Amino acid sequence: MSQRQITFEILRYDPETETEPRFQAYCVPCEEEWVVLDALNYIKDTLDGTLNYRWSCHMAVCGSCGMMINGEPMLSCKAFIRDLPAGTIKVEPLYHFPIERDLVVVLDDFMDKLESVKPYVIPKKQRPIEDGPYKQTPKQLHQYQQYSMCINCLLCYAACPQYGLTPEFIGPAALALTHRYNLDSRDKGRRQRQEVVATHEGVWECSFVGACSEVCPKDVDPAGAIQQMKIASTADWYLEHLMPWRRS
Amino acid sequence: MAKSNKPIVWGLFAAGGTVCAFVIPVMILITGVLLPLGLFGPPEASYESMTRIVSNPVVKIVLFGILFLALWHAAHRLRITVHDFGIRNDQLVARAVYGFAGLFSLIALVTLLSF
Amino acid sequence: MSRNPYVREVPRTTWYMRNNRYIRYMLREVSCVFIGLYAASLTVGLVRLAQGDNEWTHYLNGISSPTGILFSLLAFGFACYHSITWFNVTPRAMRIPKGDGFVPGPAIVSAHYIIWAVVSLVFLLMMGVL
Amino acid sequence: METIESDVVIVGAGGAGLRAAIALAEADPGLRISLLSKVYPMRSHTCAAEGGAAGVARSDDSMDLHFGDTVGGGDWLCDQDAVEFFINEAPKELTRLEHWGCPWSRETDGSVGVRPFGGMKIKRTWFAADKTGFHLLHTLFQTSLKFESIRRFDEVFTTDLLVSDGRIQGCCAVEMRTGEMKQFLAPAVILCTGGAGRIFPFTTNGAIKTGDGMALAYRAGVPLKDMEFVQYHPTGLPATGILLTEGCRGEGGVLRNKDGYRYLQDYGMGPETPLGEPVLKTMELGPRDRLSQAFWQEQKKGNTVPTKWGDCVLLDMTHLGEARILERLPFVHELAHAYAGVDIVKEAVPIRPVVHYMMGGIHTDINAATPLPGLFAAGECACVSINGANRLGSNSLTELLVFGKRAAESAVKYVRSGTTKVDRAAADQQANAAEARVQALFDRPESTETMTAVRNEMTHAMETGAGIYREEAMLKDTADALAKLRQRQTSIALRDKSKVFNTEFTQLVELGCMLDVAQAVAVSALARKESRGSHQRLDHVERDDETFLKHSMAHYQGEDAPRMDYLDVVITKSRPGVRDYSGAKS
Ligand SMILES: Cc1cc2nc3c(=O)[nH]c(=O)nc-3n(C[C@H](O)[C@H](O)[C@H](O)COP(=O)(O)OP(=O)(O)OC[C@H]3O[C@@H](n4cnc5c(N)ncnc54)[C@H](O)[C@@H]3O)c2cc1C
Ligand code: SF4
Ligand code: F3S
Ligand code: FES
Repeated sequence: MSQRQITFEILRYDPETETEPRFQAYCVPCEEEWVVLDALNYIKDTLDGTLNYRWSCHMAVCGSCGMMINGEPMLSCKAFIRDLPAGTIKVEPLYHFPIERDLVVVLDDFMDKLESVKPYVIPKKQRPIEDGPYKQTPKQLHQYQQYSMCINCLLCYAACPQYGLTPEFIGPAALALTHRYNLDSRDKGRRQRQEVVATHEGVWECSFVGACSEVCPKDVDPAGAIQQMKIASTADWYLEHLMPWRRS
Repeated sequence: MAKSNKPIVWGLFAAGGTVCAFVIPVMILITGVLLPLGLFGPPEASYESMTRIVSNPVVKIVLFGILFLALWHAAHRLRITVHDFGIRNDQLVARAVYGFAGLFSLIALVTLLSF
Repeated sequence: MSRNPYVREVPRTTWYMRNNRYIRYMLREVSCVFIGLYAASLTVGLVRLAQGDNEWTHYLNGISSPTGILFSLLAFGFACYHSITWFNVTPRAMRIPKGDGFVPGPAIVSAHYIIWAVVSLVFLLMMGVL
Repeated sequence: METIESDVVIVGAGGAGLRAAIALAEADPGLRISLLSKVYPMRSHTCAAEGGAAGVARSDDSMDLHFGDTVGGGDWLCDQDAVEFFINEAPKELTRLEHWGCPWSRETDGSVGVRPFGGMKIKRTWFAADKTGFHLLHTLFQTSLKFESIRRFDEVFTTDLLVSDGRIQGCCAVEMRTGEMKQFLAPAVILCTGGAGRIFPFTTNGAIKTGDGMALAYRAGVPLKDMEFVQYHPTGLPATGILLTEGCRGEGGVLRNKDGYRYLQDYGMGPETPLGEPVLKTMELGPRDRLSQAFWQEQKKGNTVPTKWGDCVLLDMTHLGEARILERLPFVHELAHAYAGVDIVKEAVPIRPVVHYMMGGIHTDINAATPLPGLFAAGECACVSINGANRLGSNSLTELLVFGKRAAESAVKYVRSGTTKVDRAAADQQANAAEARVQALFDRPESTETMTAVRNEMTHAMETGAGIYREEAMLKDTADALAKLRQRQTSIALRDKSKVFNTEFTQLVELGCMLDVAQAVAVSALARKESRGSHQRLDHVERDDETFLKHSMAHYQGEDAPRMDYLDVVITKSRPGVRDYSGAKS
């Protein structure tokens, strides 16, 4: 017998008819190798077509299916039911984001923040195509590679208490991405990004809780990126204020 | 958004955190546990030895460094912690904790110089 | 428009009760109270020492009282917790280049533990304990 | 209904759509660009591509070789003028992406690394570890944020194209968060909506790949081209359809049957190559269609491994060693571990062919233009055709860059030609009709018909009749079943009546699209009485260049099955020859 009956308690919210979310329970016959997303699809297909959630790739790369599973932010397509403690499984939309409907949250805030950190190569000067690719050694690639793995799943935002308490905080993923471009040998845009990063709402709102890195499904380690940026920003500050002549 | 001035205090916080991590546990062990347990003998004897130790210029410098960084580290972290506990009057808190750290650093400095 | 996004407020003063991870974080942060109080008490000790024999004896009696010892033991525990949490994250805040990559995290962490042990020994030796 | 006027509307913000948007913004900062996508751009399925993107990079390679591999791989059904254009642009596009920050894997001297890929004679696949599509998509998306003129409409679901006067006038789309219809007016529309793998039960394609754009164009009178050519990828995980990249075999992984025997040598792809020394274009590095067909033959012979999710063969990478696997195939390592419970360092992993890619799509010419003035298409939803009867792995990521940009250039030219004023009254009328149709979906009377039943029957019909091997009777059954399912679909009632983020509604629209596309596939396959590339007929086993060296064109006929006609293939320099993957020097 590889099938198990498991109860899922899912937070539901329909803004058209309800004023606040409520839990609804579903009993699902789960296969041994299922992830939570499979169970949600089972519910949607056979029990209740009105349940709404985002998903697409089912392989932990599109970043759509983040949700709170037993209170932990997880990708539901990577959350194996067999790895969860026996008993009822509680599914909620990601913390710290407004609920649009059921398990779907509003992402506007993150999208604005992502844009604000200028996450693209800002070269010293435009390189013509005829000059071919830049040279970038494996060593230079490794400098930023880890921070380029972010799938924007926002589990880190749901885990970061400082983002929950201070929504103005730019937050882990956007900052990790900033760091990624700052460290790229092709990029010369760090000074521009510092205008956003070196503010109170930037790296300084982070108190190194580290929850972001613990929940990150792609080992991006935003917490590490932010600490590195704090160190660099501190060095900047001392250079600017103690050796003003060094400012260009 | 203006750039933050946090780097001044944060730099000292980070340095303090590192120094504390290496030395504070053993110092507590020595001065908080072993000393009261009579490491240097009865109070009179310990007075003698302590005065001798503290008069050493190297010890003075090291001790002041540790105290200053520990106080600063603690002050800054406390500022954040108070915030984490939901007290949002950051400016007031900052003045209080940094003031406390500054005051005790000053006392330590003056006292150490007197030996 | 039929939208009405529902905002779940984060409880400002009790949020850390939601999750063990947050409680561990708060414990780490609270270590500063003990480190700060210890540093302050040591400063007071210096002042007492400077004031003379009598005052020093008073101070010594104070820290030798059960409350004094209890505080020291607590502070010792928190200070160690601070050290451990601090060392464990250093490789992430400071990456040391090596070859095409970086010195592996566990190596840096172990190095910190070794230095910690050495520093502690040196302190004890200088106090003439060993 | 809100009306948004722009100069160009792009539907789809995957690789192709984002590339088009950037090209438009660069061409003229004054252009008003609307970029619509039913998911946030970085969720687009381009992110799932693992292996890499082809483009001539090394001095021992040449445009001619890439041309030969592509045309031969496509079994001569490619339009050779388009292939030539594509191949010349490919290195430039990949370089451009490098300048935008794509983290291409590197050689020690800092130049871009290339890896071997199935059906390619020379290493020419640029890769970013085994997350190429992910990096490509995020690089494009992040770069697009630089341009203020790109106005994004995320989670806005396009339901209709607006056509009047024989020209495109824009499109209608439902904003998912409000459920409200919006009218997007523009003289030019570029469709970049991706593939339709979801019409099959086992697929590497994400939930969003439902052929929407294909169906929209098709219903608007644009023919769907070469729809019978559906690519199976030989190495998918059985339970989930998750793909293990061709890079596995490029790095030296081998396929074994239940006896541990490397069976490909029995199907014209031998002789066996030594372990760990893959030879290009032979054995495991043969093309996908051949490998998937060999699986089918082995299955018939009873040489496959039975698993809970059907028959499998084994992909063995154990001889590569842990270090190489972790360096070159970290994602595969992770996926196999998580979803199949197999550590590929130590064990062979069970795999089976899974539907992967649609060679066919919206008929476009070499300029990415459809026959409908003002409508352009690029990426997987389009058929230019450079992929012919079988796409070579790693050509499609490059394709969406090259033709995404091309579509943008053509659109700009078209918009500037000045003969393109939008007919407001006609557009309004159509938009209102579209809105009414959406409302009608909500107002349908209750019925016992369910979306799940119709969807499952559709995928089942496709798998049985239009799978790896096909024959007349089975295809007929499939086509009949689809005709019925299209009918049944019209009686499915929505249970969810809410306007806000109603995915039952979007799924219903998607189901309608999938059924139309599936029918085009089945009917096209029925009509092509030959075997070519990925289209293999048990009743017509030979390639027939006399009759079928032609593109099939399926024309929408409302409720009836599509009408088929044919279009000549453009041949410039390579006459149809024999596809040889025996390892012999050609
Ligand atoms: C697992 C996997 C691995 C692959 N590996 C490789 C590889 O190694 N090399 C290679 O060359 N190719 C590979 N491919 C193929 C290649 O990735 C795809 O063909 C390509 O990414 C398609 O890109 P696209 O831009 O056309 O579509 P997509 O990236 O699928 O984007 C489609 C866009 O259209 C939007 N859209 C769709 N319908 C609507 C609608 N109704 N309204 C609004 N918006 C809509 C979607 O939101 C999305 O933004 C792989 C494919 C898969 C599935
Ligand atoms: S940093 Fe990690 S957790 Fe955060 S969005 Fe990126 S991938 Fe997700
Ligand atoms: S959890 Fe939050 S506080 Fe910093 S280390 Fe991560 S961003
Ligand atoms: S469905 Fe794509 S990350 Fe889970």
